[in-house]
Amino acid sequence: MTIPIDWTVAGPATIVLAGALVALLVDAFYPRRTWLGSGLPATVALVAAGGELLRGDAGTYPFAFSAIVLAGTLFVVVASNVMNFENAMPPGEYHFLLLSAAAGGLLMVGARDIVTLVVALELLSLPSIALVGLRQGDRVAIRSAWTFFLASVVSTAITLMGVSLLYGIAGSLDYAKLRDGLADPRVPDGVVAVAVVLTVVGLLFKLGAVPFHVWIPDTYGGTSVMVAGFLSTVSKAAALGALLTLLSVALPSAHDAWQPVVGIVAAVTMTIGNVGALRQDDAIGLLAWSSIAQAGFLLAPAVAIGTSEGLTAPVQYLAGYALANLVAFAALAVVLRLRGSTGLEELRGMARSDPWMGIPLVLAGLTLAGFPPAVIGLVTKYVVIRPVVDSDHVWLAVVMGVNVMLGLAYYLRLVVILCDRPDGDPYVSPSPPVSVRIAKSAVLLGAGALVVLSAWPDLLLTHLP
Amino acid sequence: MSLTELVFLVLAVVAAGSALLSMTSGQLVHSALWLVVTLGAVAGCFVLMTAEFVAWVQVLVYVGSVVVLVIFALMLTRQTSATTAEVTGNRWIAAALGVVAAIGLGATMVAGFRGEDIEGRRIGTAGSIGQALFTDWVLPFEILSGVLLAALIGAIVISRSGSDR
Amino acid sequence: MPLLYPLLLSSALFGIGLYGVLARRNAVLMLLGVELMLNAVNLNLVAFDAWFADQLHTGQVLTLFTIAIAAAEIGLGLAIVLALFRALRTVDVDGVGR
Amino acid sequence: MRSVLRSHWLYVALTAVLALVAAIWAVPHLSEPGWFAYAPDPTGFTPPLPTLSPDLFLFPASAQIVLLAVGVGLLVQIYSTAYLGHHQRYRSYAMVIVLFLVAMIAVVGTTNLWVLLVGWEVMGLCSYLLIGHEWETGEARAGAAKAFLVTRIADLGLVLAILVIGETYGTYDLLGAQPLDGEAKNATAIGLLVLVAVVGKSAQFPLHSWLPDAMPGPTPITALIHAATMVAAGVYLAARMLPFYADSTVALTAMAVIAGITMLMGALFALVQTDLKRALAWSTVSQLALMFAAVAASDPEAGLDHLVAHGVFKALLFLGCGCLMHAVGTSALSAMGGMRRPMPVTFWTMTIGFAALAGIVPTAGFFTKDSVLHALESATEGDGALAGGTAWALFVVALITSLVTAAYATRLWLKTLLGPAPGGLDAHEAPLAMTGPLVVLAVATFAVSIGQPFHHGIGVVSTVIAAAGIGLVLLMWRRGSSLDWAPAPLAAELGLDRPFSRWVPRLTGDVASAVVDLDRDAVDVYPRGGAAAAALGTRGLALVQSRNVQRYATVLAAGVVVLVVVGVVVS
Repeated sequence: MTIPIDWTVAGPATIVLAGALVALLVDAFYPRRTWLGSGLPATVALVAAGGELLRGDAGTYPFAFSAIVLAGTLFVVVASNVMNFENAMPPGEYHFLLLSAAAGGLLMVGARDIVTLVVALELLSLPSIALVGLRQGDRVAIRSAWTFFLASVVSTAITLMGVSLLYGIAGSLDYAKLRDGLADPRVPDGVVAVAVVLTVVGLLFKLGAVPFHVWIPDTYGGTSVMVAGFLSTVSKAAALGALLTLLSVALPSAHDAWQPVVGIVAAVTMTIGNVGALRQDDAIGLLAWSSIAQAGFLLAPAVAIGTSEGLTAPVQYLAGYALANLVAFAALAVVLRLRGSTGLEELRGMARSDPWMGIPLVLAGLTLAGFPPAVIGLVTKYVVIRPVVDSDHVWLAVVMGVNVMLGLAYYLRLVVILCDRPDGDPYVSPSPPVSVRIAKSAVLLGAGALVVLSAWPDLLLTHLP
Repeated sequence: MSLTELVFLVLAVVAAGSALLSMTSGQLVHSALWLVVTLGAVAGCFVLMTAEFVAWVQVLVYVGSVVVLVIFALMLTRQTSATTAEVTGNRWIAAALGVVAAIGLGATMVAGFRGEDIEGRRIGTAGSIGQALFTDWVLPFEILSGVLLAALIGAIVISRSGSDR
Repeated sequence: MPLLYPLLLSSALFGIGLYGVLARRNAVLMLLGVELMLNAVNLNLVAFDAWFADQLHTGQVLTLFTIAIAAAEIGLGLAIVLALFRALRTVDVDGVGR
Repeated sequence: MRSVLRSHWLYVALTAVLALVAAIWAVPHLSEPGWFAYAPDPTGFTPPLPTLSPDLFLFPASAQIVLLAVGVGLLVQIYSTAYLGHHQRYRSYAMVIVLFLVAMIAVVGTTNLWVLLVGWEVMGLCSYLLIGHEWETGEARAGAAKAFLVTRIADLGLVLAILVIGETYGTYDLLGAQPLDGEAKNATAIGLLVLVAVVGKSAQFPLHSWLPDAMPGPTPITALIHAATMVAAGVYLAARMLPFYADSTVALTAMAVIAGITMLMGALFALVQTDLKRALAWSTVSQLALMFAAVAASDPEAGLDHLVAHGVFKALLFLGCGCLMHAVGTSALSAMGGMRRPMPVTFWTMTIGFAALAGIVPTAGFFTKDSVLHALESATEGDGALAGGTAWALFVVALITSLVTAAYATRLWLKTLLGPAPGGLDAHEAPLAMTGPLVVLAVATFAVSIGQPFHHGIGVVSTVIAAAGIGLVLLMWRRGSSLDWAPAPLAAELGLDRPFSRWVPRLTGDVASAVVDLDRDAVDVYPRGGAAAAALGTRGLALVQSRNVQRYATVLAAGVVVLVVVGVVVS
């Protein structure tokens, strides 16, 4: 018996990995090592992978996550142009690592056995760690990389321990056989619970759920803004896709063991993330904590995974969250480049003084808060709360409601600061170089998409599984 | 008790003991060397469970390269100032967590797999593993090559600080 | 041979490794703790594989992958530790936090 | 284009268009028969989200409130052109008023509970922005934040109430969820949750303390928020949802108790204030409690009638207060007096307003207050779900409140408009844009009484009570009393504000900082506690580090242990 390679999964990932290699080689041998020299092949590879993905069965569950991973990476690649002035940032290696991580994300989402999942998880993790510490000679960056690295390898080791126990219980690591093996295990339920919880740990770590969140504020604060954007969206998308597939395909019979754990983790995650964000006075720090809180919202519908809504709700929430978050991070990257700081005081009045960057930020903030006029944020909040209510987890729904309110407090603070009257001399933007314009256009496109989705939420809700 | 069991128990005691020494020793290089003993003993355990190929890989990769790399790193990062203690103030809570983890896992193992026996079939020849690796597990194997390449490039670019750019 | 022998050894190694990660002051030795934890996993995998006499050799194959992953991790980890050392002149985790 | 944008009249025109559209929509509904118990076709209602369709639908009672809101809103907008037109942030102020009105229409006009929630929240946000309009002053910032926090706590009640209604009736549509007679389910739960929501929004005891502190906001806004719209939305919601909990004695009794406490407390506080605006705010709290009493007595129609009448005359009083402030530069009672000659329009219109507040024939305040009192009296006969004793107590408290109300209305009238003018005061009449709305509202104060029911017995009793209150104060005035009473507990507003001003902000701040610190430092408490006290010293300090990877890994490992325990125990 052999396990054939599923090319609908492996195809796009192969293209992305090939693109990564081309980007690296072009950078190594092209005489003038410019940002575009490696960025262009990376873009082409991502678009081609998207085409390959569309040739497959569109509308399936892994398809949605793969599409989000590809689109998110493409956005990051385009917006990363804003870093082209940094001599400490090697473009070839940057694009290579970014695309490798994206390939890892694609494979994680499509994995149908835990061996592939574990290896793909590493293909996502190791390049991400290297990306965090990539800016050469930067102490903060390397320290962030060290934090991220150690937390990551410890959680990997814990996950592998769980995997080995699952193997011992079921005799196989294939999802379908695991499902049968766990349906009527020879071992006590407690043993299954230990195995399942330990296995889920690594994915919860990538998702940034409490108590695996401790690395996030330091890491996001220490790395380049767009890398933080990548970690908070693409990496989370891949982890969420893999987690939901694992729970729904391989572990539904161990439902009793993971459901309360997932519920508690989701509730605590969103609460701690929100409360932490209340005290931040830097926009990046605020988004870092808020991304922890959002991970809680992404995770919460998993308690209702038996229903179809429990599976689709996180995808729809993720799509809205990823778009808004990327817009916010990219706009902040531009702000950081032009003004040298992302402190909240620096942003005061930006919606008036620099509307092309300020208003997308306002939109992103409103979407993340789920506050009209960014209807898409509100709708997706409702979408994730509904399956939780329907599956009789009213306590969790109440916690979610409270957290929507908590979230309003700091997102609206950001919005109010942005819309305030700028104090001092109005900031005059110098005529920005082309690279910044490219990044700005990405931000505006993303903001436009948010507006369109707000006017017509069905566009998102009906086109995702 | 058969000879295999006896040898396994001896190896297990050696592995656990040297692991403990490795994690508590005050001398950094001693720690690395104790780890070699642990890894070698674990390789011996693999052989006793008839997983010969894995045992060889363990010896080659770990003892042959990883530990050498670690010792190099220890030498390179040797600090001029005398370090006060080789363990941090965190050690009591760390010890508590380690004991909880070991006992918890041990209890899980006992609860789940008590009274089972490993038959002595030969399972781990190079041929059969190679067969499995290149027919059933090609995809993860290929992904692994990507992981190694990415880690390599990452390691290079991170360690190449303040050079030509 | 009882299945429990390797499993209990694995539990002990995992606990010791966890202690090492959480307690060692030297960053390189924290990495060694992680290696111990991974070895504990490997013992489990091989033991279960031998117990099942798995036709797909899942356990041993994953063990090989784990060894490779561990090698990749330690390569990247040591690079980070060296860069840290160059930047901060210390590999003391307390010092790194400063 | 810029000059058009800068022009104040653009915003007035915008508001006027909004008001016109609302009027065209609402006026035909006024004469429709029936009230909230309008029985629609029960089929075809599905859970409305995620379409978020507005599902606009007006009942006669809601049509009245829509008209009240847009009418007062338009007058306030006109008034503001003169009052606040030169303020540098006038534009944002005017736009927020428009947004506020739209949100109010959404709350009153929709049958979709989620749209109602959105409107409710937007109103909360707008009131926060408007109260904090002059954010240069710390008072305004604090008042705005307090209003936001307190109403936010209460909003949780509404969210939960909506969820419970959705769970109980299977739809989030008010029409679809209309319980048939005697089939209300989960009545007590829904009733209590609605009560939490409206108590916060309408500043009832014990969440009353934000409303008087919201007074640093511009006076026209105070008129809009504290008379016509936001606080009224609470009463409207309580009345609108009454069918859901009309059977629940517990919920109605709780509402009656709260209303009783609040009406007397607010009236007494209003009696001793030295600041006109703050006195009017407490008076609003007291009057809203009267409306809640009507709802609790199962006669929401009386409550809503009084809501409309009160909206008109209280807006009149607040806007008049603005004219006085315009003239004397402060809202302190001590700075006012002798306004009849210099400010005739303000004087006469405000006199009508105070008369309505005191409940003098033939102002609207008299008729609608009598309706409320009549409703309370009927409730003592055991008509509603209230127990007879509770209803009697409520009725008596309401009568005492009318006495106190008449007294403080007279006192305010005497102190602000009559009496000796303080020295050096050069008062002059406000511009037409400000006095015009006053006249319109004064006329409306009489116009609203047209068609109001008249109850003979109660009418006589209440007139006697009002006359007693007025006479008492007039007598003391004649005797030369300064009318400044300040018994210490009343002046300090019974210290009820303390939990909010001290504990709540501190608690929130502490929790937030504690969580952040937890990740950085708190784990260090264990090693430090474990080490012997002598060894602490320098090493202990060295351990108090942030960004320590090992601490992070420890948190991670400990978290895994906890999760595994949870998983094993639960499964």
